[in-house]
Amino acid sequence: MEQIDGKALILACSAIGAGLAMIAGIGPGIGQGFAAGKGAEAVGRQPGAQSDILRTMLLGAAVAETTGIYGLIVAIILLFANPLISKYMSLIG
Amino acid sequence: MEQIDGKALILACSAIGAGLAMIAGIGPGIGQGFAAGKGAEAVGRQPGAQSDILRTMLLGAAVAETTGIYGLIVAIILLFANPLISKYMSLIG
Amino acid sequence: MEQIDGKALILACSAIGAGLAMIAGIGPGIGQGFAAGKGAEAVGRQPGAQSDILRTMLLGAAVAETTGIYGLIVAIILLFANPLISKYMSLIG
Amino acid sequence: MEQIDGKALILACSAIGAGLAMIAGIGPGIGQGFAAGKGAEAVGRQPGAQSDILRTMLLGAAVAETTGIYGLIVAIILLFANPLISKYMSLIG
Amino acid sequence: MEQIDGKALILACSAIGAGLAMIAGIGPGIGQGFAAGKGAEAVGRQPGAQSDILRTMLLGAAVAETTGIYGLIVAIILLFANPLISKYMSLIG
Amino acid sequence: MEQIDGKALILACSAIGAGLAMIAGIGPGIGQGFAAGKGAEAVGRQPGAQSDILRTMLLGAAVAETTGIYGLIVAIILLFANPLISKYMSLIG
Amino acid sequence: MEQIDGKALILACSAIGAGLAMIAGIGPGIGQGFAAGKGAEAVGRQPGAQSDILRTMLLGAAVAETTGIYGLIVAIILLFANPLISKYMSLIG
Amino acid sequence: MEQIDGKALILACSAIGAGLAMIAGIGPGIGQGFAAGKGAEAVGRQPGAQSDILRTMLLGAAVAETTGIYGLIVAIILLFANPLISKYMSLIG
Amino acid sequence: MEQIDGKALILACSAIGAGLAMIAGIGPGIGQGFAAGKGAEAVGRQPGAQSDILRTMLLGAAVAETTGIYGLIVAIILLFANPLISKYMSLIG
Amino acid sequence: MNGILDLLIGWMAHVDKRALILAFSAIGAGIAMIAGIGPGIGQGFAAGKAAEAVGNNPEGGRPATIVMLLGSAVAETSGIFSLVIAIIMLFANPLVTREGIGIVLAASAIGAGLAMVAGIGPGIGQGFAAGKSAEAVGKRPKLQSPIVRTMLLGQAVAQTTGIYALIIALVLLFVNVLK
Ligand code: NA
Ligand code: NA
Ligand code: NA
Ligand code: NA
Ligand code: NA
Ligand code: NA
Ligand code: NA
Ligand code: NA
Ligand code: NA
Ligand code: NA
Repeated sequence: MEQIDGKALILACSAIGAGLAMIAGIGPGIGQGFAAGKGAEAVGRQPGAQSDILRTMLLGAAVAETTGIYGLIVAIILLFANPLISKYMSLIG
Repeated sequence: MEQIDGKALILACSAIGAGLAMIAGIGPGIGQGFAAGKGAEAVGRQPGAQSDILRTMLLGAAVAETTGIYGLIVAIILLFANPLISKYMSLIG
Repeated sequence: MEQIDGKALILACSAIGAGLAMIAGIGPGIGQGFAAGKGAEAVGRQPGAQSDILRTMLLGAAVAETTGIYGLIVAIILLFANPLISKYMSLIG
Repeated sequence: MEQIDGKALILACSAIGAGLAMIAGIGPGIGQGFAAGKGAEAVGRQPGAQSDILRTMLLGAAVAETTGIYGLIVAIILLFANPLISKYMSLIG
Repeated sequence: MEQIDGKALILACSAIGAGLAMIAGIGPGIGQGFAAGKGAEAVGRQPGAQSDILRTMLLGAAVAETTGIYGLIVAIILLFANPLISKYMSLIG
Repeated sequence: MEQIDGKALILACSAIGAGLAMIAGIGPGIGQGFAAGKGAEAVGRQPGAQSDILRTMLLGAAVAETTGIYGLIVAIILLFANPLISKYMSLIG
Repeated sequence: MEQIDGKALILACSAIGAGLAMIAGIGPGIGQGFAAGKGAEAVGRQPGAQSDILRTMLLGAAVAETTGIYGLIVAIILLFANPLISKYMSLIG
Repeated sequence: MEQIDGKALILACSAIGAGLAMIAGIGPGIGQGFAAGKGAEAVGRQPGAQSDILRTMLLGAAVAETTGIYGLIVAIILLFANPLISKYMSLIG
Repeated sequence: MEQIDGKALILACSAIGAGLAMIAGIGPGIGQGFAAGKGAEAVGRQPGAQSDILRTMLLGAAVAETTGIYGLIVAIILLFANPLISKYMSLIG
Repeated sequence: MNGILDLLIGWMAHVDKRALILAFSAIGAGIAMIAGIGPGIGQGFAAGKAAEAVGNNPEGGRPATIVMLLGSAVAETSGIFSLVIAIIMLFANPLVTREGIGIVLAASAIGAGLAMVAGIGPGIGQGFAAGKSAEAVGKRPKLQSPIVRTMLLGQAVAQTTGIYALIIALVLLFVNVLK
């Protein structure tokens, strides 16, 4: 009779960990949306400064994206290159 | 008598992981809504700059969408191309 | 005596995953409400620009809806076309 | 534990899933309240534009309601027309 | 030593589901409070428009209440007219 | 018959811990996005001060990134240099 | 047959505790980002006061960092100098 | 589960409790960052009042730190002077 | 499965409850930080009213502290004067 | 035995019913306190607006401060409700002595705590109302009574979901509906 083994538990919890890591994406979503709104407002007021405004908005948004990317990277590591299951396999020989 | 096995546990936790990943969508929803509000305000003030305002708003909103998309991609991977169960099947041979 | 099997665990966790995915709806709710408020304010100030304001508000709100829809789609997949249980049935043959 | 069967587990987790889905209601509550406040402010400033302001506020609030409705629908499906338990009954024959 | 049976698990999870559903009430509380604040501010600015301001504020607040009511209804269903336990009793005959 | 052992539990919970740590990324995402928006606004108003504004925005954003980095570091430690499993291996000899 | 023991449970829960502690980092991320945005705005308005503005912004941001550091310290203690497992080892002698 | 004793369960849950307590740090992080931003803005406007502004900002930030400290203290108690395990040891004599 | 010691379970869950209670501290942290920021702004504008501003800010902040104190009190009760374990001991005689 | 479900649920069958209820009551009490986030944010907002009002208009400062305190008192209710529910669970636990199934009663304690978290909303919202009213009264002290009346009306509306939550929590604790 097959039972749940350690390998399955690690991989199952990796699915949950990957999902949790994606929650970081709330932050850039809110922040960049704020930047979009302020950018639109600024462009409406000073259409002549549009390129400067856009450049600043996009530069700032790129900076705000990083922690969302970190979360994505951790999720991808858990899903595709799971070091925890490798560690476990080496431990149980 | 059938029991819960490792495959079932991984797939079950993948359902939870997929649900968690979608929570990232809170961010773009708030942020883009903010952009929509500021865009509407700006258009009301400077109807002449409407196309510039809309372009900025939509560009910024596209940037703000990314982490929501990341969450969706991780959920789709967990649901349709689950690499964790593949890994498990290869491990248990 | 009947026991819990893998199929039941996957379907049970799919119910939780579906519920979690809906939480994404917090975002569009806040964001679109913000847009509604700013839209109402703008219409009050420039009744003449009402159609432009409304169009911008609704366009922005449509953009802000997407991640809520993503969550709904993932929930519907988990409830009605669950690929995880299909995968499991094919694995256990 | 011996007496818990798969049907019970699915129905039990459906109760939790239904509860989680309702949390989406935070969003429309905040957003529509914001719209109410801005609407009241706008009506105070331009009583003459009251009907335009109210129409915009209510239109925007209706848009903001959707994800709360999605959550309610998922909860009602889990409570009253649970497709997961149907699936399980068909799988275990 | 007490046994956990299927009914008990469903009822226990219904209690938790009911509690989770109430969390939706955060939204209307924040939103309507915002409306109250903006309403008070507006009354302070234009005492003459008080009845219009109050009517708008209360109309908007009523709209913002709905998702809180949805959560309450789901909780009441889980506590007082639990369809999941009915389903279970009919399934186990 | 293989069962879940202590090593597997530690590594499985490390996956969840890594996911939780990434949630810190919500903060820098929101904060830096706010900075991006205010920066874009400021550049629109005073294009001549663009370099000063950008420098301040980026300096402040760098400061705001730190706790997101802390979360990433803790996740990486849990995934790649897990001191908890090392401790366990030394304890169980 | 090896099973889960108390040492493993403590170390596993320490991984989760370390992840939870990092969530504190949301706060400084949001707060310092706000400071960055207001700082950029202020520098744009009064470039002559740049050094005073920057000093105030950085001093305030340093104060705002502390609770993120507390979370990091608690996580590091749980990961590298776990007093709970030491206590357990001394108790079970 | 047979080998987990009460002592281990208490210490394991203390690790989780300590992590949860640190989450309080979100608050001071946001609040003090807001103070830093408003302080920087105020210093930019009235450089002459810098010392008064800074004193007010730091006094207010000190007040805002307290609940973060409370969380840290509870975590430290759980980690280093755990009264729950002491209670348990005295109960089981 | 061996009987889990009820005393240990109560004390273990008390550790988690104490940690959860501290999360309340998010609120005073944000609120008092807001007060600190507005206070600093006000002092910068009207240095002559500094003592009045400070008094109001501190009075309001004291009011805002209470729920953080409530959380701390509940945590301290759970940690040091646990009425739940006393109740249990009296119940099991 | 199913190992993983024993780990998640099954152990509850191997614990004394009263211990399970009291243990989950500890968690429920902790969860209930999280509602305190709301008044903390809201009252802090009110404090900031009142401090601003005092600086802007010395004549309106005193009435603004009084309005801030009145509005903040209303905003405190969610925190008090949660504290009361937590204290009931800790010191006068009605679940532990009730006839019923152990895990259902234990889960009721957690459900009650979760429901109280709704109090975050009224706490923030009513505090916001307090702050805006303090600001308005600071600007126009003569309009204090219509402003305060509007504030209290709005705060009453914002209270409802907190009341709903309190009712559900009390039902879970005191009414044996889950049989
Ligand atoms: Na970033
Ligand atoms: Na993005
Ligand atoms: Na979107
Ligand atoms: Na919507
Ligand atoms: Na609504
Ligand atoms: Na930082
Ligand atoms: Na701090
Ligand atoms: Na404080
Ligand atoms: Na308070
Ligand atoms: Na209400």
